[in-house]
Amino acid sequence: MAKREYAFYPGCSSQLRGSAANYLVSVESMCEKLDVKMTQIPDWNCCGASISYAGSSELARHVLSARNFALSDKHLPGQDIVATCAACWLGGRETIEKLDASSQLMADTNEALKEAGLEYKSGTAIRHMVEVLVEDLGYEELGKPVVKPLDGVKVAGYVGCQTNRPFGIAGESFENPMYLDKLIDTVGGESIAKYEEKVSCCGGSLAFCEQEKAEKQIKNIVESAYDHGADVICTPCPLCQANVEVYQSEINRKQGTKLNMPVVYYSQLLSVAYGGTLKEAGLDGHIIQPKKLQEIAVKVVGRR
Amino acid sequence: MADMKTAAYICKGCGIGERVDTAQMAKIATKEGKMHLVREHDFLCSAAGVQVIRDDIEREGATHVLIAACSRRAKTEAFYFPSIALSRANIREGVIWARPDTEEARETTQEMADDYLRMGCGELKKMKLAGGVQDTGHAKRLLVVGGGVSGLTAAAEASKTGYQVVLVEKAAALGGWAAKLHRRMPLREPYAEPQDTGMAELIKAVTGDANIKVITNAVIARTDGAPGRFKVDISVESGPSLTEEVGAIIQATGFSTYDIAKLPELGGGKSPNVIDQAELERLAKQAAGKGQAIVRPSDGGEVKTVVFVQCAGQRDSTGKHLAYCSGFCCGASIKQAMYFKDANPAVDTVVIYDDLRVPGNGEDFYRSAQNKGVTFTKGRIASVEAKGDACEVKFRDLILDEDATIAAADLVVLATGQVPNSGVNIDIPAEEAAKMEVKPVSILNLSYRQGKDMPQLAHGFTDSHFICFPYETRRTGIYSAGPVRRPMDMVQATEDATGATLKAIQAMENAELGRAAHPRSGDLSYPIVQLDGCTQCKRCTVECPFGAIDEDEKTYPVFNESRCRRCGTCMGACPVRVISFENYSCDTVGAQIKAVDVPDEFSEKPRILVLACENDAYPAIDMAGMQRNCYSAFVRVIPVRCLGSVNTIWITDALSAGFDGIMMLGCKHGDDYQCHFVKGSELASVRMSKIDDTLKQLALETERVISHDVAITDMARVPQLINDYAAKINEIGMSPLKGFA
Amino acid sequence: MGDLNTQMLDKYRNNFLHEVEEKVDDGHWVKMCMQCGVCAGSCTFGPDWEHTPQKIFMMIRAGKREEVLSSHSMWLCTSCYNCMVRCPRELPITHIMHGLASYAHRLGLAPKNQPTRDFSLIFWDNCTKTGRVNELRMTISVYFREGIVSGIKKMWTLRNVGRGLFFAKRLNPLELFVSHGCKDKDGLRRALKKADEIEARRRGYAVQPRGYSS
Amino acid sequence: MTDVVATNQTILVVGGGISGMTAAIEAAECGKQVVLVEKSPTLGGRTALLYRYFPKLCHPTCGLEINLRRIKSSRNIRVLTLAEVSAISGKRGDYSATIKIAPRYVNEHCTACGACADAVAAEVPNPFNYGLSKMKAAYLPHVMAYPQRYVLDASLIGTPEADKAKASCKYGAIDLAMQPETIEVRAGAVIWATGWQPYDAAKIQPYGYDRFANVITSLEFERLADPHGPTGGKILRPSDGKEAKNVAFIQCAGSRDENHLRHCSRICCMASLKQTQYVKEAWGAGAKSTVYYIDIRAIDRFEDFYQKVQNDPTVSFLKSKVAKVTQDKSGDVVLHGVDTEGYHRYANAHDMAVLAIGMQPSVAGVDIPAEIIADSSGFIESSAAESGFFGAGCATNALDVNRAVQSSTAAALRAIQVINQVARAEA
Repeated sequence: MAKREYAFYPGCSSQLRGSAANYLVSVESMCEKLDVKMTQIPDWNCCGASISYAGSSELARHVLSARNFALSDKHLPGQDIVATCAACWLGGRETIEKLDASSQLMADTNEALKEAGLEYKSGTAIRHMVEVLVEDLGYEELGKPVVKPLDGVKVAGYVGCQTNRPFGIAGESFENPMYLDKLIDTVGGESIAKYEEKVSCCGGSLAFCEQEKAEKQIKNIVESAYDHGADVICTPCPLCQANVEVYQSEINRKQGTKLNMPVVYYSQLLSVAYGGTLKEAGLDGHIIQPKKLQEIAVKVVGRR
Repeated sequence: MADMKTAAYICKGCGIGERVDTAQMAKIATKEGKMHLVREHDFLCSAAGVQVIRDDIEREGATHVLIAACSRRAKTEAFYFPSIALSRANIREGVIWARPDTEEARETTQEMADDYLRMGCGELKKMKLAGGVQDTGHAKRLLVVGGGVSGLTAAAEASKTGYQVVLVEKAAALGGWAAKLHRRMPLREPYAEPQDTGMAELIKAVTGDANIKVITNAVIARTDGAPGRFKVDISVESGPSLTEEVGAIIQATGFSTYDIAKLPELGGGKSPNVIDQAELERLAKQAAGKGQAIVRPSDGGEVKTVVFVQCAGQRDSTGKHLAYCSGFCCGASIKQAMYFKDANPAVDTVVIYDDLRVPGNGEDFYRSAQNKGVTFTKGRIASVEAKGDACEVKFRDLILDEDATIAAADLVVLATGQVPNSGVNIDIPAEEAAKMEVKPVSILNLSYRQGKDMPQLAHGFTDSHFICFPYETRRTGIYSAGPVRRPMDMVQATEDATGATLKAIQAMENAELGRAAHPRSGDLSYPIVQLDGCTQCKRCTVECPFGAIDEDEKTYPVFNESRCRRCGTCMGACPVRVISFENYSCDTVGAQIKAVDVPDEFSEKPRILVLACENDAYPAIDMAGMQRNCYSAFVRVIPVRCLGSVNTIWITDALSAGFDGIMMLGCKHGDDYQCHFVKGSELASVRMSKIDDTLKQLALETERVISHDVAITDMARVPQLINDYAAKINEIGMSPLKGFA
Repeated sequence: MGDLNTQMLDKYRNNFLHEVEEKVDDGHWVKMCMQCGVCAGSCTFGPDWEHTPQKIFMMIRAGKREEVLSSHSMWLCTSCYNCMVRCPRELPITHIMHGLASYAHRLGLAPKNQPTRDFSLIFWDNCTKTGRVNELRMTISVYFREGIVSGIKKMWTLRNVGRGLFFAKRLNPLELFVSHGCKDKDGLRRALKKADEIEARRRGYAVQPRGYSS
Repeated sequence: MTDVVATNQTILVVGGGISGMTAAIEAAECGKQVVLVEKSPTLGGRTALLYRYFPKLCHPTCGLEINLRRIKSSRNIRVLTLAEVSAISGKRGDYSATIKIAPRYVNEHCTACGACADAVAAEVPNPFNYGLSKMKAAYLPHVMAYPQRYVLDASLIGTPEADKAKASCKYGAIDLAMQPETIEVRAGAVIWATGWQPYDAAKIQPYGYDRFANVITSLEFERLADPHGPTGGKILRPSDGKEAKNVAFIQCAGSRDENHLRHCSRICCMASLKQTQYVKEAWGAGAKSTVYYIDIRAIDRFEDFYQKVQNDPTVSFLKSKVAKVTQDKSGDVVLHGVDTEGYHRYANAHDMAVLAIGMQPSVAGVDIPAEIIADSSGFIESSAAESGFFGAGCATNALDVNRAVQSSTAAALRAIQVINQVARAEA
């Protein structure tokens, strides 16, 4: 019997061999160490993300989220839903907010859901993995399982947008949220207090369609990390991770820069610090290798 | 008067005892000062010390007391002896704190202390106990001129406070503009909806109040007298005129709307569908009465689009229209747009503004209007042109940065401003006034020598110039309230009228006790004139900043004490020195000047007289001492009520007494004047501009007399000015007049 | 429309504003803007915008229907939500931008080949086919949206990225043939179809043919 | 024991800023008995901490001098400093207020000679400079402080420093054993002139007040310009003491904002216009002020001042709510946003940015008597009918000094009406 149980909504990118597959892996090993049990919502569907607005309608997007909620209620009653993807979490939060605010929208949503033989009753809570860590467990408890403190690893905590705005993590500010830095410090790493690009946007899904514009953003995000002597950038968002890591080579190609800044998830930091292997920490899932972390991961520590 | 018994007390506390020889000072007080009683004390402001003084007053019958201790600004509560004449010699802030505690400074510091003691003794012997004006008026009724929301409020509040009121209204009905409104802006949370004006209730309350005598269709034919004893002739249209005795007056004569015919470029006077806010209120009221929607004036057609033009003929820097902002119009247009939206959301209402000015909770009213679908456009109007029954509004859209047109507005509402009904501008010379095409009609018809109406401050408003003292007009006992004194909305007018009512009541109470009003509140001294010496030169009557002095048929000055603010400008103006106050006169100051021990020309110890305004300059010098900003030991400072009270005789006295230089330190004058008596420092500067001739006659350098504007914050600058001047005097050398006195 | 006179007459009339209020998600917020411009300064791709959000709101009030709906601007929203959290009037600006874009597309007024629009459609189509996103297919269809040639070019330039992801086990060639997906994808598609009908009913416009509504 | 003679014909005025002082003085000069309660050690309130007033650019202490003289010469006003109303009971015409008086550790024997300050070495942050400087822990709040009596900071008590202070006083004015006392004061009417406080600038996150030293509030800027301020009146920026010649003024910092204060604070536009003139006064033609605004609310005759400043070549205006502030390596603050007149994006570097900080009532968050009705911003909107409570000045609304004084004068009359009713009833 695990200490804590949650209904898990991994989202599309975290699926096997998805662009954030290593995120999932690291989250799983991290949760294991923290004695947190995550049960995937059976037959969950895509949240629609923020980008689907042209083809869809507001209602259709609510229907997508509501279906997941309904399934969660049905199969994992009473459990908070945990999302690891910023967009999934945000979309879910918005659906809950809007439906609670409008009985009309709620009725319409359920009228549609009926077609799938489901019903959504309000009262669902959807949380981001980070909320579970800092609110339910707390930094102190997160520090306990650390067996390999990330000594001498300088980490730029890149929060980005959607875990930060418009909802954000309770008690954090939009302009200067501290939770990533606190997480980094908790596992013995060195956070960068004055990381200017902490909350700027990487271009999000527009990296696909407005690549040049996104690359401008990404360049700043990476260069600012270099300016502060970071070894690695750490983020809570799969899209941020993918964009900032993947496009560095493109930027180098076009602009002759030599960007080579690894980008990892907070869950990977924790996983490594908790003694996770390369594989467990998903450190084998990078285009730009986070060497310092990998070294720590392979390092054998004596029993304590 | 009863024979004088003088007593001098020298405090040794706060280091005075260590820094100067108080025993020597005591000797001087007895020998030179001729004080009947002289005492030193270690801690004079202590209960014990004060008791010593009290005992001397009671047992020894001391009538005149000199306290040589700290500044007159300190320990005022401890040294409170209302039954005697009191003088303070400033030994602490003015001497030991203003001087370095060094051996070489010791001698000059002692001389400073000795002189201040001499000066105190000199002044004291010339002082009388101010008794307060006898038999000034006792009228406790309040005259309110104007029956709009301001006037009605003033009347109602005065009555609530227990005072009788005479309310005079020019029109046949009470209520003014406010009563003509359909609705008013909201007063309360959630500040979202226009609300009833409440004027009907207010009018009912006033007309039904036994304490309030309402006279409509009436104007003021003549106002005579002073606070506590105004005699007011009221001429009533088709009726016998009557005379009322009142103690104070509130002028709440409100405003007129700016004539839209002066705004042809905005369609003013060109189309019945271009109207001002007042006209829209009338239409709205009329429509509501019929239970109909507001229709297009030209043809009674349906109104589909309304454009509100803000700042019409206002905030105009060209000088063609009103330069100021009337403040209420943004809120009013918002309210009026709601008239349409509330009746029919389909009506388009566009407010074209430059800066939308809805302070405080007005922001919520703005939000509410947006929520109702009123749209706001930041733009600058180019023209409004009638095209048949529709109006074409051309403007620059400042956000979209392009010229734009509203092709067919059914109604265009011009937010024109408030023009104060302030009567005659007494500062315009008669001959110029005669040339004006519209001759303003006086409102108060004051019999004052200085003009029929209240002095105007700017743009015709009779506002106070003071930020801290918004009610302090230049006509004691007459207060203006509401839009006549500053553009304002109903809420502010109500608040303003209530405040003005207090000031009026205060003026009546002061008058009865013969007490001065602000800024010398409670002062019981008043100007006394020796008419036998008077040359009828009229300087006092011309120069009095408060119009307190009239002239009789022989052009002798007639003082109206309860109009007087005790600044002493008349005293300063008088060439024959026949005007004085019991405790402040040419003699009290002259005696101080003469008391100073002026060393001979070989001593290398010049003497500089500083005449410092007690309101700003003297406190600045005082605080310089508190901060130990030292200055030359050669100065002798005499506080004056206002530079306006400085009589040139003091200058000549000082010069002939062998003073080497004279500094006059007073408040800033000009547009942003800071003189608490409005004109005092200005008049002083005019007088001093003439002093040069006198100096030349005496074969003296013009630098021997200088003046500076000083602010109360100049505690670092004033010592600098003094030291620089001391250096200057050193340069030009000692006065050749030494030793002749 | 098109008739210049009616257009002239509509200037600064609230017709378009009313239209937006009725038809656009969160459109009823547009009237609350006070033109402070904080959104304009907060936008990630702001420098690339022809019209800032606050300006678009002003254009709506000014009745500039064509200009607004054919604007590229809304399509540059990265959903960073900066504007939304800073707006002193709490306008859900991000949602309004999405709503306007969606509405423009629905009316066929959105710019042709608007990249974000195309991507958005591809994404929706992709994720609603099986209920989950097929990243590989989606990417490919994005790159090939302007035809084979440009598609191949793009693929070629990005080949290293692809290879990298492949070796990082974050890209699965098999996805070309087998997709992740919901078991009950039909139920989901029925629900979405229904949602479209309701939406159309509420907003009073025609249901448009979609992949899943066949 | 502080003895206060008060009856149900006394007017209790809570707050000794310009509003409270005005209400007290005006009532007293109508012959009424007044008890004036101020929680700090001196009268004067916020205006005493302003360098100049708009639109005349005259000095607030000038009016303060007159008001203090009126108080000193009036026998009808009893002033209690370091005092707060902790409870109040009763009804219109007959209230009883419980007043807590904090120890000053200096009694009425004090002559303000300053010996204790000379004797004490310990320093504390100077609240009268908003903590921008330090002052001796035995202090006279400021040179115009009234009562003109020193204060010992509570932190001194029990330390050898306190004994030094005591030893230094020849007049037995220092009483280290002084305890907090509670007194009951009767009153027929109560005027709440509790004033305002600046909105917490750190909450306006995009402007980085809590992150960048060179982002300050308009109140702090007043102190920088004031000769008695922390820099002796030199406009130097906090981070490195560099001369701040290029200053940005950010309007609506907290005001007109659903995320912060819903209301418009009214004074901020004029305050910034005024402060541009401080910059000019300091640096002449070399000065550069930029005002970032939404609407310039220079109401009524203030428009004259606005036009004057508009014609000042050292001042420019930008219609834009600044989106965010960053700091560059040189320590300059960089303002990011869009000029909404037309469409001009900017990233402007300035030596310093001044937040025209919003006004909120001091009572915000504090329990106020149920008789008082406050609006959503916490301003006193009105009192229940048949109440003897009256709001005055900025406790009732965001007001400039002039309007605050009008409001207080009106409040004084309303209080007098109650007193006169009581008097008539008892006559």
